[in-house]
Amino acid sequence: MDLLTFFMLAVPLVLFAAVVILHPSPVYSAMSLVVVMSFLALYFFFLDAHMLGWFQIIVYAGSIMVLFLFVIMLLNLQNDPQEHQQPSLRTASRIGGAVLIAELVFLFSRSSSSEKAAAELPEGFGTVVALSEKLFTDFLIPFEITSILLLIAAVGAVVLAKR
Amino acid sequence: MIDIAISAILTVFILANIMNLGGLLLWVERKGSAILQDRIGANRAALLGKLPINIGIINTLVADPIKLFTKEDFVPPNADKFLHWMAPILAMVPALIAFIAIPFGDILVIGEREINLQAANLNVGILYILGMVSLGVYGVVLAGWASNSRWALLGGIRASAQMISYEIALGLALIGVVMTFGTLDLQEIARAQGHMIGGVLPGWGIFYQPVAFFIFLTAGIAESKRIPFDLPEAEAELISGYFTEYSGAKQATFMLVDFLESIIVAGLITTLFFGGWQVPFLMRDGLHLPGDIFYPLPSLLVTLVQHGAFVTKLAFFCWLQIMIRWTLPRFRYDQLINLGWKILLPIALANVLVTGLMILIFQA
Amino acid sequence: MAPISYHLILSGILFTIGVMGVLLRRNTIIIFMAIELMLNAVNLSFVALARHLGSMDGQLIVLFVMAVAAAEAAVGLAIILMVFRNKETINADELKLMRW
Amino acid sequence: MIKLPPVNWLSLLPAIIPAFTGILVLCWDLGMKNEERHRLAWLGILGLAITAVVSFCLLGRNEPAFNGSYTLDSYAMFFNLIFCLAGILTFLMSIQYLHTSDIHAGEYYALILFAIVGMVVMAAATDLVNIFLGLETMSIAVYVLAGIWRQRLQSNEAALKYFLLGAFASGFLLYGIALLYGATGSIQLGKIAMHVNEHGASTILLIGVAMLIVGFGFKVAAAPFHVWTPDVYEGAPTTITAFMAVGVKAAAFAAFARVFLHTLGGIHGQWEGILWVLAVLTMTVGNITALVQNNVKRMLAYSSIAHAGYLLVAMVAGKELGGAALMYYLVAYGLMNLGAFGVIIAVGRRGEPNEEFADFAGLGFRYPLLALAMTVFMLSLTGIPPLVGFVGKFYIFSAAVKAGYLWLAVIGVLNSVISAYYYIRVIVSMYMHEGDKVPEKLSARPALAVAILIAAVGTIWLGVFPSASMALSRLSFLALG
Repeated sequence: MDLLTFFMLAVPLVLFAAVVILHPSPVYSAMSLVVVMSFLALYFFFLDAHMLGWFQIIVYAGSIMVLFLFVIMLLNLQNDPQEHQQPSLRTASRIGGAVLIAELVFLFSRSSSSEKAAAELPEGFGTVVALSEKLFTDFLIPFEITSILLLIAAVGAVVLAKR
Repeated sequence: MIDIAISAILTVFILANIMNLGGLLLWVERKGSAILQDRIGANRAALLGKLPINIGIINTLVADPIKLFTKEDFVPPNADKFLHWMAPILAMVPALIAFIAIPFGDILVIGEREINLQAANLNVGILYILGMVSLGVYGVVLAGWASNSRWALLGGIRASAQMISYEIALGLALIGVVMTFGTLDLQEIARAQGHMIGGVLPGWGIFYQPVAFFIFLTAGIAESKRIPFDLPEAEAELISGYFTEYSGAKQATFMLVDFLESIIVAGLITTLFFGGWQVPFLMRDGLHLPGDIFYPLPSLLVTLVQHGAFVTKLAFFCWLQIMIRWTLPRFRYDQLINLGWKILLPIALANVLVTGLMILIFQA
Repeated sequence: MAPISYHLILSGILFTIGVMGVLLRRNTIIIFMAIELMLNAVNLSFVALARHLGSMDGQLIVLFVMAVAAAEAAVGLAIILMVFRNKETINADELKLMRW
Repeated sequence: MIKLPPVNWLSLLPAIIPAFTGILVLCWDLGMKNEERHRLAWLGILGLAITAVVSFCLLGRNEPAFNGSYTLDSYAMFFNLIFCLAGILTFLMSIQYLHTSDIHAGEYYALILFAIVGMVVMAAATDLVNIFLGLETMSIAVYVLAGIWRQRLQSNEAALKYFLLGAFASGFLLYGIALLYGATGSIQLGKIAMHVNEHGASTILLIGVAMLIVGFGFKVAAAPFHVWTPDVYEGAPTTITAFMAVGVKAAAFAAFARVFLHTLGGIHGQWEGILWVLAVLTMTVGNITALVQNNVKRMLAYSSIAHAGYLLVAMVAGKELGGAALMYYLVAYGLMNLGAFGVIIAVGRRGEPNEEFADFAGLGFRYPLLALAMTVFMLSLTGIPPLVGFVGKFYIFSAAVKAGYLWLAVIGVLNSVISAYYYIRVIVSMYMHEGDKVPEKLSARPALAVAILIAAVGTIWLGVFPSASMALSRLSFLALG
C-alpha cells in the first residue's frame, strides 16, 4: 500500500469513526460505522487480505450492522437528548483520548526508526486456498471452539429475547 | 489498458441490458399477469393517442417511465431529507453492480485475443455477490426509517429481519454448491458444468444439488422481497411498506431494484444450477453428440449460441418468478420467519452435511 | 510503501476513538457500536501486521474476531432488547437500580 | 483437499465432555415440564464429574497438541478440577434456587456447561487465539446467565453492565494480543517466550503487555477495573454470582498466570511494578468499600474484589512459590465462597431474597447448622486458622516475603485484619441479634444442603491437612515448565 492510498483511506476512516461517536442520531452513527467498515474492507484489499475484505463486508457491514440498525429501528430510538453528563468526565475523557493518541503516535514512530522492511509474501497470500488450509490445520482448535461460541450466542439470544 | 477497456465495455453492455431487462419485466409483469388471470391488462397507453393497433410493449415501456419520472418528488415533512434521498441510491447501486460477476458466456475469440465474457473476473465471485446482496438491505431499511412514517418504519423493520434471516439459508445453500464444485469463481463453476453425467444428462448443478436449488430459489425470492415474501411492502397492511412515502423517480428506482434483484436471482440460479451458458453437447470446438458423433462449429457461432442459451435460461427464471408472484398468496409474518429459521435453515444445514458425506464417500 | 508504524498509528487512533465513544456516550447501543469500532481497529492492526510479517496468522485471527463480534452482537442486542422491554430505556445513566 | 492434522483427542477430552453434556441438556430440555427441569442439573453434574475424573487421571501428563497451540499439562488439569468443583456446586445450588426464583429455562444448565468449556480451553490454551476464544466463549455464556432471570430488573441491568464492560475489556485484551503478535511475530506462547527471552522487551511489546493487564484485570475484577463487579454480582442470580466469583475468576487467573508467569516471565521486572500497584489498590478498595455494605451479596462482591487483590499478590511474587500459592488459594477461595453463596440461597425464599445483614439476624438460634456453616465460611474468608483461607493466605504472603516483597505482604496482612470486621459482622448478626426476618421454615432441598456440606467439609479439611493439595498445586504449576 503506498502512502497516497494509505491517506486516502485513513482520513475518511478517522472522520467517519469520529462521526460514529459524536452524532446524536443513532441511525447516523450506525451508518457511519457501516462506512468505516466498508473502508476497512478496502483497506484489507490493499493489504493483500482479499478474503478478509469480503468477509468484512458480508459479516460486519452486511450482517452485524443490519442487526444494529434493526434494533435501533425496533426500539425507535430518536436523537439523544442533550447529553446531561458531568462536564468534568467529558473533558477528562477528551484529554485522556488526546494524550493516548499522542502517546501512541510517539511510541510507534519511535519504534519504527529501526523498522525492518515488510517480509516477502509467500505464494497465494490471503487467498481462499491459503486461508482455508491454515484454518483447517493450524487453527483447527479455534475453529471448533468457534462452533461452540456460535451455539452459545444462538441459544443465549433466544433465551433472552423471547417473550 | 486494452483489458480495462474491454472490462468497461462489458460492464456497460451488461448494465444496459440489465436495465432494459428490468423495464421489460415490468411489462411482462403487467401484461403477463393479465394473461394469467384472464384479463386484458395494461391497454390505456396508446401510441400518439389513437393508433388502431395497441402495441402494448412499447406503450408500457415508454409510458410508465415517463409517467413516473415526471411526477412530483414529494418528501414528507419532518423526514430525514438526506437519508430519504440516499436510500434509493443505496438500494440501487449494490443491485446493479452485483451483475458484473455473473458470466454470460464462455470465451469470445476475436483475432488473437481471448475475451472472458464476464465483466469482472473475480475469483471470489460468490462472496462478492453475497456481499452485495447483504449491502442491499440498507437502502430498504433507511427508506423505511427516513420517511418518518409508521407504515414505512414497519416495512423497514420487516425488511431487515426478513433479509437477515433468509441470507443465512441463502449462504448455506451456496456452501453446498461451493463444496460440489470446489471454487468460488462463478465462471469456473459454469465451466465445471460442461460435462455429461453418463453421456446423456448435462452435468448441471441441479443434478448434484437439488435441495440447494430449492432453498436458493425460496431464499432468493425472499431476498428480493417479492410475493409470496413481500411482507416489507404488503400493500394490504402497510400501504406499500418502506416506500410508502416515495414518489416519482425515487419510487421508480425502488420498483426497478425489485426487478433487478429478481434478475440477479435468476442469473445466479442459471449459473449455479443450470449450467450458466452451457448448452448440452456443445463444446468450444463443436457439437459432441453421444456415440462419438462430432460436428465442428466455428468458435464465434458457439459463443453466440452459448450466450443465447444463457439469456434464454435467465429469461425463463425471471418469468418463473413472475409466475410465482401471481400464483401464490402472501405469507403471514410469523410463517415467513418460521419458514426461514425452522425449515430452510435446518434443511440447508443438513444439505451441507450430506454433501460433505457424499464427497468423502466418492473420494474414498 | 506506507511503513507498518503508519498502520499501527491509524489503528491506535481508531481504537482510541472507540474508547472515547464508550466513555462519552450514554446510549448503550452507541456504546456497543464504539466497542465494535475498537474491535475493527484491532483487526486493522492484525491485517497490517500479517502483511508486514508475511504470516497468515494475523488474518486468521481476524476471521475469529469476526465470529466473536457476530456472537457478541447477537447476545448484546438481545440483552439491550430485554432491558428496553422491562425498563423502557437504554440510557446508561438511568440504569441505577443498584448503587455503590 | 486439505489433509487434517492428527487430532490429539486425549487433550481435548476435558473440553469435549462438558460440551457434549451441554448439547445433551439442550436436547433433553425440549418438551420438558418446568418441575422436571432439575433432572437436567443431575445430568450436568454427571458430565462434570466425568470431566473431573478424566482431568484427575490426566494429571502428570505433559504433551503439547495441535502444533503447540493447546497443551495437555497438569496446570490445565488442576484448573479443570477447580472449574468442575465450581460447576458441580453451582448445579447443586441451582436446583434450589431455580425453584424459588422464576427462571424456567433448561438452557440455564447448558450455558453453565458451555461456559465451563470456555474455561477449560482458557486453562489449556498455549496460543493467544485460543485464550481469546476461550475467554469469549466463557464470557458470552456468562453474560446470558447474568440476565437469565428476565423478570427481575436488577438481573437485566447486571447483564447489560457486565456485557458492555466485558466487551470493552475484551477489546483491550485483543489489542494487547495484536501488539504482542506484532512485536514477536507469533501468537504461540512458546515462541513468544523464546522471543522475549532472547530480545527482551520492545516498546510495542510493553504497550501490548499493558493492554493485556487491562483486559485480564477487568475479568478478574482488579481495581481500578472493578466498577462493574458489585452491580453485576448483586444483580445476577445468586447461583450465577457464585459461579462467576469462582469459575470465571479462576479461568481468568489461569490464563493470566500462564501468560505472565510463564511466557512473559523473562521480563518479570517490567510488569511486576504495575501488578504490585494493582494488587495493593485492589485489596484496599475491595476491603474498605466492603465495610459499608448492608447487603451480604454485595459485601461478598467487594470481598471477591479483595481476594482478587490477594491473588494478584501471588502473581507478583511469581516463581514456583507464588504460582503454587495462587493455585492453592483459588481452590480455597472457591470452596469458601461457594459455600457462603450457598447459605445466602438457603436463607432466601420465593420473592424474598433475604440478602441484607438484618435478614441474617437470629439465624444462629433457628438454624444452628446453617449458621455454623456460614461461620466457618466467614472465618475462613477472614483467614482464621485452621481453616483453608488461613493456609492460602499464609502461603501467598510467605511467597511474597520470600520473593522480597515484604511491604506487599504487610499491606496484605493489614487488609486481612480490616476484612475481619465485615466478615465477623455477619456472624455477629447471626448469633447476637434477635430477628424475625428469618423464615420459620426454610425450604432448603437436600441438594443445596449437600453443596453447603461439601464446601464446609472442604474448607475445614484442606485447612487442617493442606500438604497434599499444596503439593499437588506446586507440581501442577511446575508442569508449566
